[in-house]
Amino acid sequence: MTQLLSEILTKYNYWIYITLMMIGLYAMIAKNNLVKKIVGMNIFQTAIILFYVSIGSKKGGTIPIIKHDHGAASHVVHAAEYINPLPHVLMLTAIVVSVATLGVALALAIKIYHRYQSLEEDEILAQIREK
Amino acid sequence: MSQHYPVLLVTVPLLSAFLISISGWLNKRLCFPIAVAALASASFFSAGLLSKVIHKNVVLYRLGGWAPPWGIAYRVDYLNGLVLVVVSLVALINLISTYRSVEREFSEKLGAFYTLYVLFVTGLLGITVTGDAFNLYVLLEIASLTGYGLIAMGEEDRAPLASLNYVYMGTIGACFYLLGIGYLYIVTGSLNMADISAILPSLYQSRAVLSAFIICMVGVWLKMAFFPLHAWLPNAYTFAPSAASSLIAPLMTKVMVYVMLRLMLTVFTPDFVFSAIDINRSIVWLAVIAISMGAILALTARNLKKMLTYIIVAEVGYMVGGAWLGNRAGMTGAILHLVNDALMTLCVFLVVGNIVYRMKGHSFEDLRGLFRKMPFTMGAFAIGALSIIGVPPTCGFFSKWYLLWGGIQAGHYAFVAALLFSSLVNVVLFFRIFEIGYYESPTEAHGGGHSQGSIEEAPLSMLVPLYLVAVGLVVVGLYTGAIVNNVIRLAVPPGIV
Amino acid sequence: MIWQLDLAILTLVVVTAVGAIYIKDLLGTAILFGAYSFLMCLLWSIMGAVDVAFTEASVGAGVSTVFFVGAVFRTTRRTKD
Amino acid sequence: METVTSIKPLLAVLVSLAVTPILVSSRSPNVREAWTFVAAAAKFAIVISMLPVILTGTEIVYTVAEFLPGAAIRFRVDALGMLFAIVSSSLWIVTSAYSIGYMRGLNEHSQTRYFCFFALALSATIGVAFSANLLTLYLFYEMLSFATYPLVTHHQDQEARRSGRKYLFYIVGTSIGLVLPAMVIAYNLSGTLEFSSHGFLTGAGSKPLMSLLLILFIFGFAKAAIMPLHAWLPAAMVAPTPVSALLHAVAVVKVGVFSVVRVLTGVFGIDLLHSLNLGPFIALVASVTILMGSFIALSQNELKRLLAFSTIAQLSYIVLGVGLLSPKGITGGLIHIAMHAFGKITLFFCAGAIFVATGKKNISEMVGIGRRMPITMTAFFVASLSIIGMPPCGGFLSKWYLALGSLEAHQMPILLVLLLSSFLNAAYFMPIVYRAFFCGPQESMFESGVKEAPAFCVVPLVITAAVSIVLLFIPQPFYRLATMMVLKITGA
Amino acid sequence: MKAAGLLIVILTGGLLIYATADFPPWAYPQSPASTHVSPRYIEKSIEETAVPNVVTAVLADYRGYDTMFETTVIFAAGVACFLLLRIRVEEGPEEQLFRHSLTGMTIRIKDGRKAPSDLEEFERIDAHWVPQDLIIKTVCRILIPFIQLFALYVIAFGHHSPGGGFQGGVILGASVIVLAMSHDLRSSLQRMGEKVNALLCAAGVLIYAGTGALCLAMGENFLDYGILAPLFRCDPVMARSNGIFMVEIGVGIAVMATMIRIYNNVSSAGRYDEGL
Repeated sequence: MTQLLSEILTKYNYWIYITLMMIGLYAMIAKNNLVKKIVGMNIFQTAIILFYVSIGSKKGGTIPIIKHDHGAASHVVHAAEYINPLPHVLMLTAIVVSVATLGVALALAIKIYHRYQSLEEDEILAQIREK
Repeated sequence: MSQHYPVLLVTVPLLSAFLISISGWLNKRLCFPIAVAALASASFFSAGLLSKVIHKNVVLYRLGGWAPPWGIAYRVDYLNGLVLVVVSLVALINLISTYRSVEREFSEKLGAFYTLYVLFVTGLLGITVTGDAFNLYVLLEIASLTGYGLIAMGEEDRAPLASLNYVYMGTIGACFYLLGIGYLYIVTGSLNMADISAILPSLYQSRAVLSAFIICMVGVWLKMAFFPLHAWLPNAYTFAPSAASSLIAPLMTKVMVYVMLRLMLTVFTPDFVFSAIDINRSIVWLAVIAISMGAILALTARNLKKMLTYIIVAEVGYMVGGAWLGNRAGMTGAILHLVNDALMTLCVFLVVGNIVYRMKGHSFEDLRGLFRKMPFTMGAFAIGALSIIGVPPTCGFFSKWYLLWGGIQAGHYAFVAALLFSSLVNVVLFFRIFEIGYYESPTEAHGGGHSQGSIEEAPLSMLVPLYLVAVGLVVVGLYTGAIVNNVIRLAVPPGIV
Repeated sequence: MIWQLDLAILTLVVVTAVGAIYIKDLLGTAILFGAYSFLMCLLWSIMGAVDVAFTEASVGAGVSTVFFVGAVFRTTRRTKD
Repeated sequence: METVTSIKPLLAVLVSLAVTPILVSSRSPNVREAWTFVAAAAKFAIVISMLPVILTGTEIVYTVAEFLPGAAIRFRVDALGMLFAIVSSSLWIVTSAYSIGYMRGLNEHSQTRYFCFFALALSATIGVAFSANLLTLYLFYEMLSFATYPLVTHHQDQEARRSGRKYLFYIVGTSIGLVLPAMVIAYNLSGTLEFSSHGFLTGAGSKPLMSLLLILFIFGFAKAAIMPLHAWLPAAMVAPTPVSALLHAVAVVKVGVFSVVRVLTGVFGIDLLHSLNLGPFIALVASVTILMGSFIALSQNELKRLLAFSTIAQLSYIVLGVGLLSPKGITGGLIHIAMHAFGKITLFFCAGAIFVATGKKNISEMVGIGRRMPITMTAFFVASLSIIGMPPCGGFLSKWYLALGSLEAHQMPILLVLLLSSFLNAAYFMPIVYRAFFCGPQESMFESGVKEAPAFCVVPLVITAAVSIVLLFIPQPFYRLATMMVLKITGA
Repeated sequence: MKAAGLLIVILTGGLLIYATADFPPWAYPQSPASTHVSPRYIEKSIEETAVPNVVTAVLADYRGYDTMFETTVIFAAGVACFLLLRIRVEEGPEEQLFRHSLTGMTIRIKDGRKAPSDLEEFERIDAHWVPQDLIIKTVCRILIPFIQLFALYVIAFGHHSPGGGFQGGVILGASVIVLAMSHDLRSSLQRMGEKVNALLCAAGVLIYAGTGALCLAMGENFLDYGILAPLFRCDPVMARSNGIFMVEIGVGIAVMATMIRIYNNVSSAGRYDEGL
């Protein structure tokens, strides 16, 4: 029991990211409204970003900006003192990708709305079938 | 100079895309020549790379001068050298062939269209050439994002919705891939493919590695439309403008198959995929279902383009199944089919492009009497169709041969049966098209104004590239031995027998 | 790191996410999504990912929300689910 | 076995392929047909020029591309291939002349397409004849299937559409569904597809597996029209008569039979079939087809359909001959390829000539036609004698050897089958001839006076009928080639 | 659909939870992720690139190639939005609203009739937005320069503190978006027209890729800024730092222009007429 509890506590960030990801995934699959799906998509993406950021964190580490004095760059830096910067870099990319996808998706949603006067997938499909 | 080929291959089209974008605002007439020059040089570089790989060895390139795994590295070996040549050539031929239809459909936004076109190709080339798992993701997103834009520009009303569905599924796919890479990163601490595969063997029993593998695979399958994750593909490709569908349909799924092979062969290594975890037979069963369902769904289509998209779904099943058979013949077949299918799909989609250019439609009704109206286009279509059916000496036969051989060697007779079934269904599908074009005469409503029996062939600028591809199908078929011996044989790791 | 604060934010993140999915007004969805992004950004800055948090604050909570509002403005606020 | 490398086999295949662009582009029918003749003559010349080399026992080999070890696109001209190639290339010349008469006589549409695909089909036929391995054979076999589709469905009407479907269903369905897997299995077992004089499957697998392969191959080559996969042949009779004549009496069906013979001799080998005791099975299948085909032919009224069923029966003679697994039987089967070809093509030419001259298709409407078209009907009589197997025609020779073979193999039932079948042949051919000539003037359905079909139609059929007679007395080079082949595969 | 969705979600979630059990504990300093590749970045970044903010160093140098494509993604999104939405309309929407600035009276012009656009006291207003918002307008007008200044600072100081091209670019873009929201789209378009914006998009990424190509032209690998030392008249390590700065400027321009571009297209549905 205590083992389970510690398992839950030491990895709670991971549980939260799974929860968020599932919320996003559910919204993308089950929701009917196109914009809601787009929101779900973004939640899904941020959940993965949360996951990566969680990988990067390090007990006893501080933010990855090296303390330094001008001209005395030679002093030794210990990796254990700083948080792992690599996932942060990757996630900057991921955030940018997500906003790019968002832009395109919204543009598509607007285009669809102009054609069908609706954002509900079932109504649109019904209109298509009627034709 | 030649040591910079790997990066030039990607950055020349990239820079050209920006130039196209600028010239789209300043002088539209320059867009097309720049695009042609960019893709022609990409083809040149990829051919140079392949010959370098064949004559010397694997080509490595350090971007920014940083050694992997700290920096990003490009790695060209037999497998991606081949795929690079295919991608760049297909894109170039399609670009030239669709010049006129693009002019007609996108006269207003020529610059934007060609920018996305070249960026899409850049993305695919980058995916193929890179040796870094995360870099692959970024380029995947470039290819996808430009693909969404290109697909949604179809003249039909349904294109945006189809594209938006593609956005959803594509994003899930890419995110799954990203997540899988994250899992690998958490257990190995590296993003470089070669580095990961060096660290992995001690972790084969880890659940995280297994999950990473499954998640990556699901992501890649989503992107390549492996049944039952194919739902986005038929509509997206059907309603896309013809210039875009004949670019995306041959390339996107094939490059994703390449990614799957790369993950299986390089990142996770055959030891893990075929020995440490025992799932390959069940995956081949999935492929059997994919092939059969693709074939059956194609039978239900009442529209030429849609029918072809379902055939793509079945063909993806071929390649996945072949790769997962776990023997040399199957793997060879999968790689060979990747090349062949790109060419075959290009051929038939170019034909669809020509038909749409003249007939303004691609439903079965529009095909009536087409053999009389467009005999040359339909001649090329016949060659493409025979190749998809798998008739020698077209290339489709030889890859099917390897797949069948692999299936028999592995004792997976359901896969063999599925391949034969799908070939037979393809015969039915294509001869149904031929019958419509051959026996039925166009109705008054459609033929309106044209005297019956007059030839209305597509312009020469569309026919010449089409015939280049059609003849290429036969030539590639005849040179199968050379391709397999000099490239594919060496691309399959020695661990697979 | 103060774990109470951490926990509170994590809970709120989930709440806003669920809210954004379930609220029956797309403008509300957009705003809740902005709140969600901002909470995310807080979470990341707690974890020391300052650059990511900065980006998320400007991109996720800022521009993305504006895009959402713009899109909703150009289409419709109404939704069935 | 000596071999020489020469590009001639490839040229023989390509020469008809090469003229298709000219055919497509030429606007004048005369130019087009002249080119057809040139191609046909060139092809025949190339084939014949190889004959002396072959007769010395040398084989000609040419490799186009090798795609797997043991599986290449390769030509190898041996006695059997030569025999078949001579038959089909010589008959192409005759048929070209006949086609011109027939197509112009009926003023058919799309003649350019017709001649193009005809040339393509001939390329494929020669390709099958000269193929050195299963892969090449399969390649040209499929090419032939698709090249003949537009010929079969030439009329482009609903009936043609139905027949075309049936044709494809049987031919392509079996080749992809049965031959292709059989080929891959054979390759997987032995690592080669190259025909060899004693087969390459010896010792490669168990008897059930071998039997399965045999069944897949025999029924897979559905062009051989072995029952129950024969239904496409009568359906394909909707094609213009020259097509039926060359393709369905000679090229297509003979390609099917040729493929079966090749597989039996070059893939399995006579010895293996002997040791597995599979000969009787082949003979049984063939005998059933022979008898059933003949019986059904009795009940036909449309002349071309009757000929089609007759063809189905006659084809199985060839398979039967090989199935006897005795030297004499095989000789008889191989010679029958040539004998039947000349006989049957004459019959088809006659049917076509009757149709061109009178528009009649049914036997019941042909009472008294012998007086109106005496030359045609005389040729018909000669050819039917050949098919029945009576002297003075070539058919006698092949049936004689078949009978000897069945005695040699101690298979009395086969001899009975042969006799019964000959009787049935006579029973469906002779009434036609009888009623054509011997009927009272009042019974005759035609006005008096001789009115033959155009010369382009009549001359070819006279030539082929004459050849049918000549072949009994001068069976060379066919007999020589057949015995060479038998010597090679039996080692006797 | 809902049940299927739930099922898929549960299955996927189950798989993820299953995998999590094998993860190292959260924030465990000895985990492979913290010990394999990343230490080098932390320990060497100052030495090798003279950039204290490790994230910036990795972003723009060690993995600068990724970042170039990331900028390209943004650029592609901008082009895609333009391609999808932009429609050129000769005349404006069916009805246009004009406000008489002295009286606050609003008039409506329908069906393309002659608009009083040449009269000074009439100003065009959006059809959906009627109230006069003097306070917001004024506040924003005062704020915008500061926002832009801050954005420039973020770009320039990305080497030493959180921030960099992306964040700065987004903020810069946001300042224009704020202008468009507080006034209207037309006034922001007056300051940055469509063509200028599009050219800036391309120019930004071109700066990035061009820097890489420059390194290539000078004989080193792509994006190997060290070779640029003679150009900057400094040692290779500082050249890396300067190279990163150049690249960040490119990113900033591209991101700014693209954000504005997407906003313009989305908020006006491609008509570039009436925005949010």
